[in-house]
Amino acid sequence: MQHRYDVLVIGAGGAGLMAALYAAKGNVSVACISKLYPTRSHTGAAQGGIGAALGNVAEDHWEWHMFDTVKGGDYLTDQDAAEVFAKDIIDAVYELEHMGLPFSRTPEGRIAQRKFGGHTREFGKAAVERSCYAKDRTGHMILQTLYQQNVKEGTKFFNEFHVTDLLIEDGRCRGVVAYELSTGEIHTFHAKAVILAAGGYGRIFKITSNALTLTGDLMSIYYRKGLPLEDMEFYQFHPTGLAKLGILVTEGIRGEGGILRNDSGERFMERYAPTIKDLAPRDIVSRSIISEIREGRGVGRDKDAVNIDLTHLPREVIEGKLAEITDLARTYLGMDPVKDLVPVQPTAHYAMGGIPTDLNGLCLSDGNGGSIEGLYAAGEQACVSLHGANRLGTNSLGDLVVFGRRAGIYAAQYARQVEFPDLPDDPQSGTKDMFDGLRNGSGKENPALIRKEMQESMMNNVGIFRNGPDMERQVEILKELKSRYQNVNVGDPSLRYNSELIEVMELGFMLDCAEAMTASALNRTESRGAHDRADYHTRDDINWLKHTMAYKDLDRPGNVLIGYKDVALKGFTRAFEPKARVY
Amino acid sequence: MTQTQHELTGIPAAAQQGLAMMHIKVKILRFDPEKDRKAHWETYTMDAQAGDRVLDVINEVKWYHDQSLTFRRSCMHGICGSDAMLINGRNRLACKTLVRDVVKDGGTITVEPIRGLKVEKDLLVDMEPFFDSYKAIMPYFINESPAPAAERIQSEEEAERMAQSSNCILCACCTTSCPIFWVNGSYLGPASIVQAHRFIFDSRDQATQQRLNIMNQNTGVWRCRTAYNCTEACPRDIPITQLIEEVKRAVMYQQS
Amino acid sequence: MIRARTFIDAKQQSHSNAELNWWIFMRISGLILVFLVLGHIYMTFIQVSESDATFTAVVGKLANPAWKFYDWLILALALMHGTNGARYSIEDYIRTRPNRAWVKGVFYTVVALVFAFGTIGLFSI
Amino acid sequence: MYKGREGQWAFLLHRLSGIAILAYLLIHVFSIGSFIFGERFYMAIHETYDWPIFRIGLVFITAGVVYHAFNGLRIIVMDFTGAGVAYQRQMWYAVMALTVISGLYAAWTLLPRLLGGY
Ligand SMILES: Cc1cc2nc3c(=O)[nH]c(=O)nc-3n(C[C@H](O)[C@H](O)[C@H](O)COP(=O)(O)OP(=O)(O)OC[C@H]3O[C@@H](n4cnc5c(N)ncnc54)[C@H](O)[C@@H]3O)c2cc1C
Ligand code: HEM
Ligand code: SF4
Ligand code: F3S
Ligand code: FES
Repeated sequence: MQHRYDVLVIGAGGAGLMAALYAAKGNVSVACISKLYPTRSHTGAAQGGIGAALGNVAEDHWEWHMFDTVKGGDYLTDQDAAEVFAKDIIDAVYELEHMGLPFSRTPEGRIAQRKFGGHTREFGKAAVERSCYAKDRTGHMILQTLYQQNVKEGTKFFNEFHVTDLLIEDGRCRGVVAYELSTGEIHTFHAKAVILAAGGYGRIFKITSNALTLTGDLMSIYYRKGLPLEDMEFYQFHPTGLAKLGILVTEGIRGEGGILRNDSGERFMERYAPTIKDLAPRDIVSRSIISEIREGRGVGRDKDAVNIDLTHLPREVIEGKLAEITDLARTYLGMDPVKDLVPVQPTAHYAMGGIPTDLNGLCLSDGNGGSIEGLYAAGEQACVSLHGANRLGTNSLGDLVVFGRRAGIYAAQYARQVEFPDLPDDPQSGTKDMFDGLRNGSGKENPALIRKEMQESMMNNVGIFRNGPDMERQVEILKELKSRYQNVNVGDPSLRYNSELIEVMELGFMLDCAEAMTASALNRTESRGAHDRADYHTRDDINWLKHTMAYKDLDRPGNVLIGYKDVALKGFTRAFEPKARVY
Repeated sequence: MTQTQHELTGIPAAAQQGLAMMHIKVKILRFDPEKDRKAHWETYTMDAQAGDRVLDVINEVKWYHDQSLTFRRSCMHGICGSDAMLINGRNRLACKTLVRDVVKDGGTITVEPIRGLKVEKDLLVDMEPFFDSYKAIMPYFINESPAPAAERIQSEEEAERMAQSSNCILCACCTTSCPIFWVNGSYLGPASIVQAHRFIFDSRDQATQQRLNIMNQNTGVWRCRTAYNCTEACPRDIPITQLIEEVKRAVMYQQS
Repeated sequence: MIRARTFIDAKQQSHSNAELNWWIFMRISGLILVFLVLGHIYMTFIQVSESDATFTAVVGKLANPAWKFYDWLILALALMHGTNGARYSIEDYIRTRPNRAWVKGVFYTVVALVFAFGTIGLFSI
Repeated sequence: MYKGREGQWAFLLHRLSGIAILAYLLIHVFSIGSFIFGERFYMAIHETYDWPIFRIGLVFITAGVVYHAFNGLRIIVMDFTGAGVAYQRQMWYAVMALTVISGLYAAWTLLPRLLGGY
């Protein structure tokens, strides 16, 4: 079946919904394709808040926010993006409020704000209340509110449609191909402009806060076309996931005063970040926790976790502002944060890297300014690069609304100016070939085992602490897994609701993301932000103050080509010199 | 109904908190529209850890035994609302239900699709009617007066008024546990009423009147017979029946 | 205002307070019926022991206009209350419009006949 | 069967008892009213009520009325007071206790009739 829309949005998380809303305001026909019902998107899992310098609780300025973002990203952040972001987000948050988002309030009735890791006043002097929140379910409220607004605007949704291919020819995007879960039918969507907002790929790791559906589909599809993925080596491990489960314990818990303690009850963050202690950025806290564990000061049966201590906080705070996480601890661990210490360990959380874009969301085809006409990206799956080498908490939700909005506006603007491009001759051939390939292998390999091996090996070899030999081994492991994947068994022959075919396809996408990540990480011989190498333990601004662009080598499968892109070291009005990053 | 038994062996259960291992049976109501005319039970025997989620167990069946088993899931921690199922006779989210809470060592977990919506395949049902009734209550903020430059002011108490209703994840556990909804899908259902409550009691919203009109119908709040199944099923602990009663009273006071 | 196509029924009734009024009526009539019905049972079961429902006993009691009114009130309220209650069930369990229409038709006719019969009976003594 | 708790059974019993009472009322009006056709006809109808099934039925109807009446009050309390919802379970157990007691009482007073004739 064939459909035709001026603007197509892929993904219905925060970024996709925001893009769809703003594209629709541009007087073009818009449709949103999502493999999940929109309210199931993982934006709903975000807890802590959305950072904006509103100054409702304490004095704050966008310049401070910009500085924190750049410093938090270990100076790999593009400063023009950071400046646009820090200014725009203030309006964007008010706009969310005008859409009805039920923010928590200050006693004066304004949007409530709290402290969050890495957010400071006066360029690093002390922690500041910048995170606007709706209890500890900010993402849930954003997702619901944006979906509600789309219902209001009458946005056309194609739910449970899995995008399987992007139609790009001669540097111009012409539409997408999608597989409809309920019928097994393949649809061609013809479009003037396409906005990608399909979220992250945390499921390549064993312990992750990400949903089972976050499998990097669109990144991989982009990458398979020989187009670059930027900064894939930078993957954030959130310091506090519930032990063994990986379910996120929001940073807001530390913002409200929660304290990390090791086996002897010591507040160990005092040693690693004397100024802001438990509120240090995530990469630093994660590494500190892992160091404690490695040095034998962990808690739990396997001594592979540390405790988070809330017991000194008033019960109203724990059950009110932190209701969500209290519920999670009670449900999954049978522990009550009011009186028990909760064991946590770092969990794979957020992809700083992804599809490279410019400030308007336009997708880049190389590191020298080339782009794909009519193709935009936003959200976790895109890399503007706002987050550089390490994302600050609350900046992702901000990224979704600021750059989701921009992508929507510019895509609509573009679509108004151009005619529909021609579709390629046989638009569905790529998808059909992929499905035939999956179904026609020898069928010996169980996809679940391949996935499990990938997740475990990625966790061990390309996790929080990295080194050359481990990653070299991982390159080989991935090659082997990929060749086994050629013979994967799709155990469900049916046409309708074939969830197995989807899972197998997603596994293929994840293997590509893992491949790009491992190659990029192996290539970067320094430690910066979330990328920490035992064999190159310092930051090297002379050689490495640049973005990695990883290309799939289309001629030699399994091989990755690496290019680079400059870092924007200046914003439009402000610029921050790279400095050592201490807190 | 036909019954089939399967033995799953040698497969490691999803590792969790190091709680005791249990030997359990999982009995799943299967239905394949391309093969079956009627649903049938299949039973799988396996080892699981006490702290495993029921969703881990179902995943185990799918990944290592029968790949055709079909159900929805995503977040794995009770926030996305995908995996409402009828587990041991009650509606729950499979990812928020621990094995040890529903079964003893050697016992059986039964898993069926939620009721009142058409079963498409195995545990997956057609959610369209559910979202149709969601859309019928105008589930969006309406305030036509020009927005101020900053936020609209709202007191802490007024914000707290929405704390429960806005917590809903649209999982349908409630609506599909309601005895009225089972027999008649024209009832908007508790989930939609909770959503309406979210806006009716938002001090900033201006469409209270219209929403109360929608609620003031045969298909709205008056259809609720206070059976409390919804309240008991809600994984987000929303006191749904209480909210429905508040809406009933709001309609009454507004009309009188 | 109502977008979803599955709610044609709802749309037609969206500007009427009928359901609200019935809802209130069920509660008020229920409150009154508690006294009337329990009183009735109390008197027939407990005060008048055993052989109560004989012809003469009934006719004798109903000769008193106060009892006439008392019984008629029970009759009227209980029938209205019960009929509306039964309508709830009909609307829940009978889903197609035509079926619902004829079941309701037959049911209301029976109730009306019984009500007329009971009223005539009461006042013909 | 869905494993609902008190509320579900309260609803189900309320509906069943309501319909049963209505059915009883319709028959009751007809049979009492039938005296206008004369004593013979009236007594003829009432003799059929001597069948054990009707007598046992009477016990259930009594219990049903008591249940419906008090559960009706429970519903009214829930509908019109904010706190009613919180105590619905306790209230239902009270309703059930009253129902069982009145059912037993009815059975006891009706016992002679149940055992045979007037
Ligand atoms: C547990 C948790 C807590 C977090 N807390 C915070 C926080 O407090 N503050 C903060 O700023 N950030 C937080 N984050 C990060 C932030 O929530 C995410 O980065 C962000 O929500 C991603 O949004 P998105 O719109 O890009 O993607 P998602 O919300 O993940 O949505 C992806 C969408 O793409 C669709 N999709 C995917 N693949 C396909 C395909 N092949 N075809 C069609 N559709 C597809 C999906 O259906 C979905 O609708 C948190 C993240 C997690 C996991
Ligand atoms: C004795 C005092 C009575 C009280 C306090 C009472 C109360 C109520 C109430 C409050 C309801 C509404 C239930 C709801 O909306 O969930 C109701 C329903 C009903 N009543 Fe009564 N009632 C009484 C007597 C009767 C009698 C005598 C009859 C029969 C003639 C009857 C038949 C019904 C029926 C059929 C329903 C509908 C049940 C349903 O759909 O859930 N009631 N009653
Ligand atoms: S009210 Fe509760 S049970 Fe109902 S849809 Fe919302 S979260 Fe699910
Ligand atoms: S189960 Fe149904 S009847 Fe009312 S209280 Fe809940 S909606
Ligand atoms: S998988 Fe998301 S709620 Fe269960």
